Amino acid sequence: MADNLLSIMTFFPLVGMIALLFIPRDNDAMLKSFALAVSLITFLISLPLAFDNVFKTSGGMHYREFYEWIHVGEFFQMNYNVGVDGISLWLVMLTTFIMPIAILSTWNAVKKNTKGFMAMLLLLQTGMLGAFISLDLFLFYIFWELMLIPMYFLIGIWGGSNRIYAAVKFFIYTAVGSLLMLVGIIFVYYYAIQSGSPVNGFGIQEFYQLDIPYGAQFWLFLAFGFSFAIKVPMFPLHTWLPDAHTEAPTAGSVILAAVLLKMGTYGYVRFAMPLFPEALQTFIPFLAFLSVVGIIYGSLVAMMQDDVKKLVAYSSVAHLGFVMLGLFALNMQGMAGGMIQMINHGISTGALFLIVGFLYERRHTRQISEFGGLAGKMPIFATIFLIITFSSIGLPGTNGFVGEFLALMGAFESDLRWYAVFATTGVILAAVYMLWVYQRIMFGKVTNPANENIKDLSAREIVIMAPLLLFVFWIGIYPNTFFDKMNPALEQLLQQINNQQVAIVEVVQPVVANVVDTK
Amino acid sequence: MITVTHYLMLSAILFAIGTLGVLTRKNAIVVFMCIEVMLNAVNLTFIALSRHVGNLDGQIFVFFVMTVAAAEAAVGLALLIAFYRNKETLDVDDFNMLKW
Amino acid sequence: MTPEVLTLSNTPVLFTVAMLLKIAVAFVVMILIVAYATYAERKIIGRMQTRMGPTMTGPKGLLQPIADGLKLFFKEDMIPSQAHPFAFSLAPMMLLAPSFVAIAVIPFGSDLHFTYDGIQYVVPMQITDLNFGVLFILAMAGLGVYGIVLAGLASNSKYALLGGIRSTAQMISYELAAGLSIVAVFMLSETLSLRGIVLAQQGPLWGIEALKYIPNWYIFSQPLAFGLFLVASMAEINRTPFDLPEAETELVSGFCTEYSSMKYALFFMAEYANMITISAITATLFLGGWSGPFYGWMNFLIKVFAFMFFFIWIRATFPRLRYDQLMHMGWKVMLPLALANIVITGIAVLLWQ
Amino acid sequence: MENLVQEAIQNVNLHAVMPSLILSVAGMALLLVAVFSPRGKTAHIAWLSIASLIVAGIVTIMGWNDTQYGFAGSVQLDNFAAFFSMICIIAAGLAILMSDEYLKRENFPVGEYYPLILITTAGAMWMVSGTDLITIFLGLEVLSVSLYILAGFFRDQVRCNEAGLKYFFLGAFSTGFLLYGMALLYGVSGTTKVYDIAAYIQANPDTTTNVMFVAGGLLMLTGFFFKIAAAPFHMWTPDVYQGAPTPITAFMSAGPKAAAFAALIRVTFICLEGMQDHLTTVFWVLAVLTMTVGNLIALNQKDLKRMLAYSSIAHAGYAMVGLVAWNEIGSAGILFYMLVYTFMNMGAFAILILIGRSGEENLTLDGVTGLGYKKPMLGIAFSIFLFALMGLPPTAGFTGKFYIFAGAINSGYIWLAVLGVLNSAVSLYYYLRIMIFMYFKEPQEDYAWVKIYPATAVSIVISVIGVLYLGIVPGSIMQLARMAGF
Amino acid sequence: MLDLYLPIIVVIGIAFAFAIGSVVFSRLVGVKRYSELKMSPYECGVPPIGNANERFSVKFYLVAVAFIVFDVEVAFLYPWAIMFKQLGWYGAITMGIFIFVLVIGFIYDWKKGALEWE
Repeated sequence: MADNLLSIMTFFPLVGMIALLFIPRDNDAMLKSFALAVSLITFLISLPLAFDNVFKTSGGMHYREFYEWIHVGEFFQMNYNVGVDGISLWLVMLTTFIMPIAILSTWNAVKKNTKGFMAMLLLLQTGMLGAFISLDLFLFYIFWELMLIPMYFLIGIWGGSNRIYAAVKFFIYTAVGSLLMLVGIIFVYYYAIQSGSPVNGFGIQEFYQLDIPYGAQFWLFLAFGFSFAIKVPMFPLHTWLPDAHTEAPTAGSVILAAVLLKMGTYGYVRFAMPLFPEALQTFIPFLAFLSVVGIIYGSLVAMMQDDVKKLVAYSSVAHLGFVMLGLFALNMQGMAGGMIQMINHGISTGALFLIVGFLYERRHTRQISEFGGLAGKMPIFATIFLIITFSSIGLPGTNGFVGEFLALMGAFESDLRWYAVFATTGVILAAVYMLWVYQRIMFGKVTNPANENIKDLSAREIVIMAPLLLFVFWIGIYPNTFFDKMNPALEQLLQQINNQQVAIVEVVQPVVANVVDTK
Repeated sequence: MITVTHYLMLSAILFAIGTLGVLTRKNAIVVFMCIEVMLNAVNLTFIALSRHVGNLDGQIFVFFVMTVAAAEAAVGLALLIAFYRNKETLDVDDFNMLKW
Repeated sequence: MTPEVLTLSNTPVLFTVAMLLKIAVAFVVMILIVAYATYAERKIIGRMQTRMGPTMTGPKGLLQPIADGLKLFFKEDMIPSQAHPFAFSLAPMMLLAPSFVAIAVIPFGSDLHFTYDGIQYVVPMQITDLNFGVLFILAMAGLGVYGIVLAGLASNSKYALLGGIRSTAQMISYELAAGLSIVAVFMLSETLSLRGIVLAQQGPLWGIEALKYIPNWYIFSQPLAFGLFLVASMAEINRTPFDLPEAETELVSGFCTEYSSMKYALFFMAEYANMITISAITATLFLGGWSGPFYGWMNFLIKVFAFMFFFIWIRATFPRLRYDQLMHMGWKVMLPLALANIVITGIAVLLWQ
Repeated sequence: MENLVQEAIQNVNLHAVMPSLILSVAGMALLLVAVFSPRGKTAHIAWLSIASLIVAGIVTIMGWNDTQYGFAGSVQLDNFAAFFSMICIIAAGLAILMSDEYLKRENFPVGEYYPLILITTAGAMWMVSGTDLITIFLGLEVLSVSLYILAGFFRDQVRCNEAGLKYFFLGAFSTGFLLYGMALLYGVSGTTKVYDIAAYIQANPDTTTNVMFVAGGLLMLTGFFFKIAAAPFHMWTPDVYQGAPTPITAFMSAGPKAAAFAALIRVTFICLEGMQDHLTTVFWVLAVLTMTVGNLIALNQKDLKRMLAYSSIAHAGYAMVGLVAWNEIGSAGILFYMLVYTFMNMGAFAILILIGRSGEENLTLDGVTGLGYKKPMLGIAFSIFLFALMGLPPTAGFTGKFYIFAGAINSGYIWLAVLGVLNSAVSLYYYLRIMIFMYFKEPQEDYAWVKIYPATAVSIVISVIGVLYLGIVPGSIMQLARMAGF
Repeated sequence: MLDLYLPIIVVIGIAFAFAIGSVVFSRLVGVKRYSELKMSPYECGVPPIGNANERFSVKFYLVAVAFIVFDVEVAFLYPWAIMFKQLGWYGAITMGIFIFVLVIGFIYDWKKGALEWE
């Protein structure tokens, strides 16, 4: 069991999806329960990972599985090469954790073609888990693209009025980036082969050892970084996100915010940064600048929104700016802050989307002006919303504080000091727009008669929110549970980045430069 | 004295005439005949070159080209007839059911 | 001393003179035969139908062809208003000229030997001996089709068009049968030169000494091919009973409906010229050409006249075929027979070896 | 003479042409069966055709790794030829599977259709195994002439007539160029055998600067470019693909195109090896042009068949990237890609057959509105093919493109690969559009006329299996392609 | 070379000269009396109806197409025939296959009714 834990966890949703296809299409209850059961079982399967203390002591890859997959002589080799370390561990957990919640959240929202919806969700889960555990670039790419298809349908079929535009935009943005990354992946592989380095298929651990010349690193980082930046999304490439978020159904938004966006940041951490550390140095100021712009721009635009969901979407842009800034600090605080902030964002923004979903289910509108004075009508909801709002702002005691604080501190201690100064304004702006929206929705008098008979949260909805709240406080109060297992891996990562830097600065390889000087 | 170059020039000119005809003429039959001119220019080239290089491969090739040209002619004419019977025209500009 | 063959390079003057002489003789004889073939036909058919034929012009009507010719010369040469003038005029020439040209490769006598300036020369009695003479003849026969098609199309008249199309279909159908039937001959002769074919027919039948009184003519080895070729040739030149294109009673003369004067005469002449050509070829391919008991050219002329008589005889005897019968016969009887003949000949020859 | 005959007899090696021989004989036999069968009864001919294809396929597979030379080096049945032969056989088999019910629906059940496909396949197989310009030409023509007929098969439909005529005219026109080029190559080297030409160039290196040789090579390639529909020689493709009977369009875009690629690879990689530097530039430009033109024009097509036609132009462009690479990975990549393309494209066309209405074949985007809901299985299958055509994992389209682009990158043509993937990105848009209409819009009709014909469904299932198999576990087939490549 | 072809050229020249000469001569000496009616195409003595370029039966095309194919067969048979004895059984079998293929086409044509008239 333990030997194949990751595979079982990854492919269980896929098997579940195939089984789901045999359930009659009009049996909605059965379909939903089945999907929920599948996602819960997946979560249970993944639980041993979270309780495994091996991550505390060693930063390497665990739960390794390695099978030969495609071997074409000297042409290329792809392996089924998976494993988790402290970095991917929590993202995997987040995925398995969020999925049952997402499914529960759609219990009443999805009316048409439930079967397709559930199948897509389960397929999406396989894609996400696979991407997090892949240690082979080719395998990673497969899972990475696999996520696209279900998300495209989730937005396109079950989305809002402008769903087609949003779906196509989402799809094309992401695919363009990933296709460029594909070129980069192939190039790295052949570079490794031609430079005579030991190669194990497209395994990244072997690629880490490569001495790629700066010229090539530059372009490769651009290719990888572009792809991940779209997914994050970083400032000028973020335009697909508000559309996709707004149009997607609640479950889609939740997963998109909680997990899919992490793909981008995870990609930086796992691939772009350690593979091309020298080029990273060149790009850090630029990327950090974009992150700060993203933070401030996202916050400002969020402030202007009339649509709650759009507001949350833009807040994501801002939050992920913090993540990126923390990561680019290239020190333990920053890295850890960025990583924990990824989880936090998954929890709090996911929760926010759920909250928007609750509102939308009740009123079928997301305009802020339609609401007002709900606090009196739905007290439980008001409480939960408030907690999540605090979490999103980053109030001490909630998870957001830990992440943002560490990320900013890391940045402050590194070369990115001035960026950090500007980024700090983002925290204030976040408080402004989040509290303001909370105030406009919850406080004051009930002006809109439609809100008179609005119902408070049902038991199901409370069940959905409860685990999220739990984690809001857990991370906020005792984040060491998470850091303990993350730190060894982060240390190793930092070492990798810095070692390589030194190595490359010292070794000048004119011969290699010729190889890279492309035709 | 007439050398292989002259034959090649002649066939090149014929080939060019055929090509131009295909590109400029409007009547499908004429276009078709221009294609035949092209093929025959090729045949001439082959025969001249066959004599020039001193083996028979080129002439064998011509045999096949002739056969193929005959087969093509048969099929092409059949297609033309079918088209003419439906559309009552053989003007290339009238091949416009599908965007050209 | 072996006689030297006259060529342009060794004796240009003699060669040219001989060539021109041969051409002149061949042409004059050809035109004469054409002229008098019309007379002969009328006479012979007349006799067969217990009539007299032409009697008035000259003694026994012998000047009749000349009178006919003169009459046609002075007739009005009309080009119908709807016709395409150039093609309309070209058509009869396209029909006549190839049949004249075809005789260029037919050997009409045994070689002539003479001595000049102490050198012995040999002159083949043949205008030119192409080593692919048969192909040349077939090509010329094929060209005739163009004449008829052009006539039909250029006249721009329904009868002419129908006649032309019908005639084309008929000619090409029978050209196939004719072409296929003589393949068996070449399998035996191993040459396409008509002179070579004649030479291959020398000696006793099948090379067996006991049969030396029978010549090795291909009519004996290839009777089926002979029959097929004769019939197919007749059809190819639109002779009765295969004269559907001109079918006076159905198509008002077919492709030559609109023609008059000398152009019409050219069509007329072409038919007889073709008849002569066909007779000559048949004689060459199947009856040993100039070989025989008399002088070479006499043997040859006798054979040709025999065939001409045969053609006229057929005309007097058989009714015209229906068009479907005609095509049926060409495609479904003669073509398979010719193919079968090739296969049988092939097997027989290989077994014989 | 005796010696020559003896030599000729020894050189005959029927093993080298066995697969195509089987198909030719079967084609002729079935032609007679067809003409002796009552009109409208064609099913048995279809099944017999498939049986003969299977036999030919088995013979081809048994000849794997056992190179046969025949007819004095005119024919060479090596792994390369065998692989492409299999592609053609698969394409033909799928085309036949999707044809019978289609012909009945179009009210033109004529038995000659199947023998013609067999003969086309036989021609394609000669072409791929030909190592003599004559053989290649002959195969090409046997293939083309049969396809002219098939493209204009519905003789009472003007659209079909027109497709046949256009294909015929441009095909014959390109044949002229091809032949002229071959003639010049022959003139320079004095031989028509591909390997002998290569040897001649090896012995006389200055040949590659000989104007006649270069002109000959380029003219010949032009002829091939017409056949593979590389821009700017692609003008015929959309019209012909749109007008021809759908199974034939499917077949045309897979089998014959693969065969043309095979001949092109053989000729360029062996014969014109000396011109590599110049030719890669030509291929580079043409590859980029082809995929760009194909993708850009496909963007605003409403007619699905026409859209797929332009998409097939674009795919030819991707495959040409393998030519540019001019290495083992590239040529093996083309092999693999053509196989992949056969499955995905033929599958897509098979779906068009099912959702088309009799007579009115012009399937537009609007015609598939909401299809995914009314006919879910068709919708899923179509989506799989579309994703494959886009080149998304885990479908075969991705692995195919990966193979091709890997070749280019391995040779250092990184910018070409970048342009290639950017083109794929453009192509996403129009493929996605089909899916938008299929899934994101409410169905306007009930699609009652869509009947799932069993045989066509079988071809779709085979294609789906092929696409997924080659997408998820392509290792063994990729390995075969590698063994077959140059 | 010229030995063989010069006579042919001369013969062709003479043949055409004869044909053209007689036509031209008759045109010169013949009477010329034009009239509208005389110049109209013949149609059994009634005024001509419609255009002459009508469609005719597709059978004619079929014959033409069949002819093209078989004519090429003949073209292949001739060279083979003169080499027949030297090629022996090898050549015979090869050509037998060739003829066999054509016979199949022929049977097809036949059964398809391309050779039927009415």
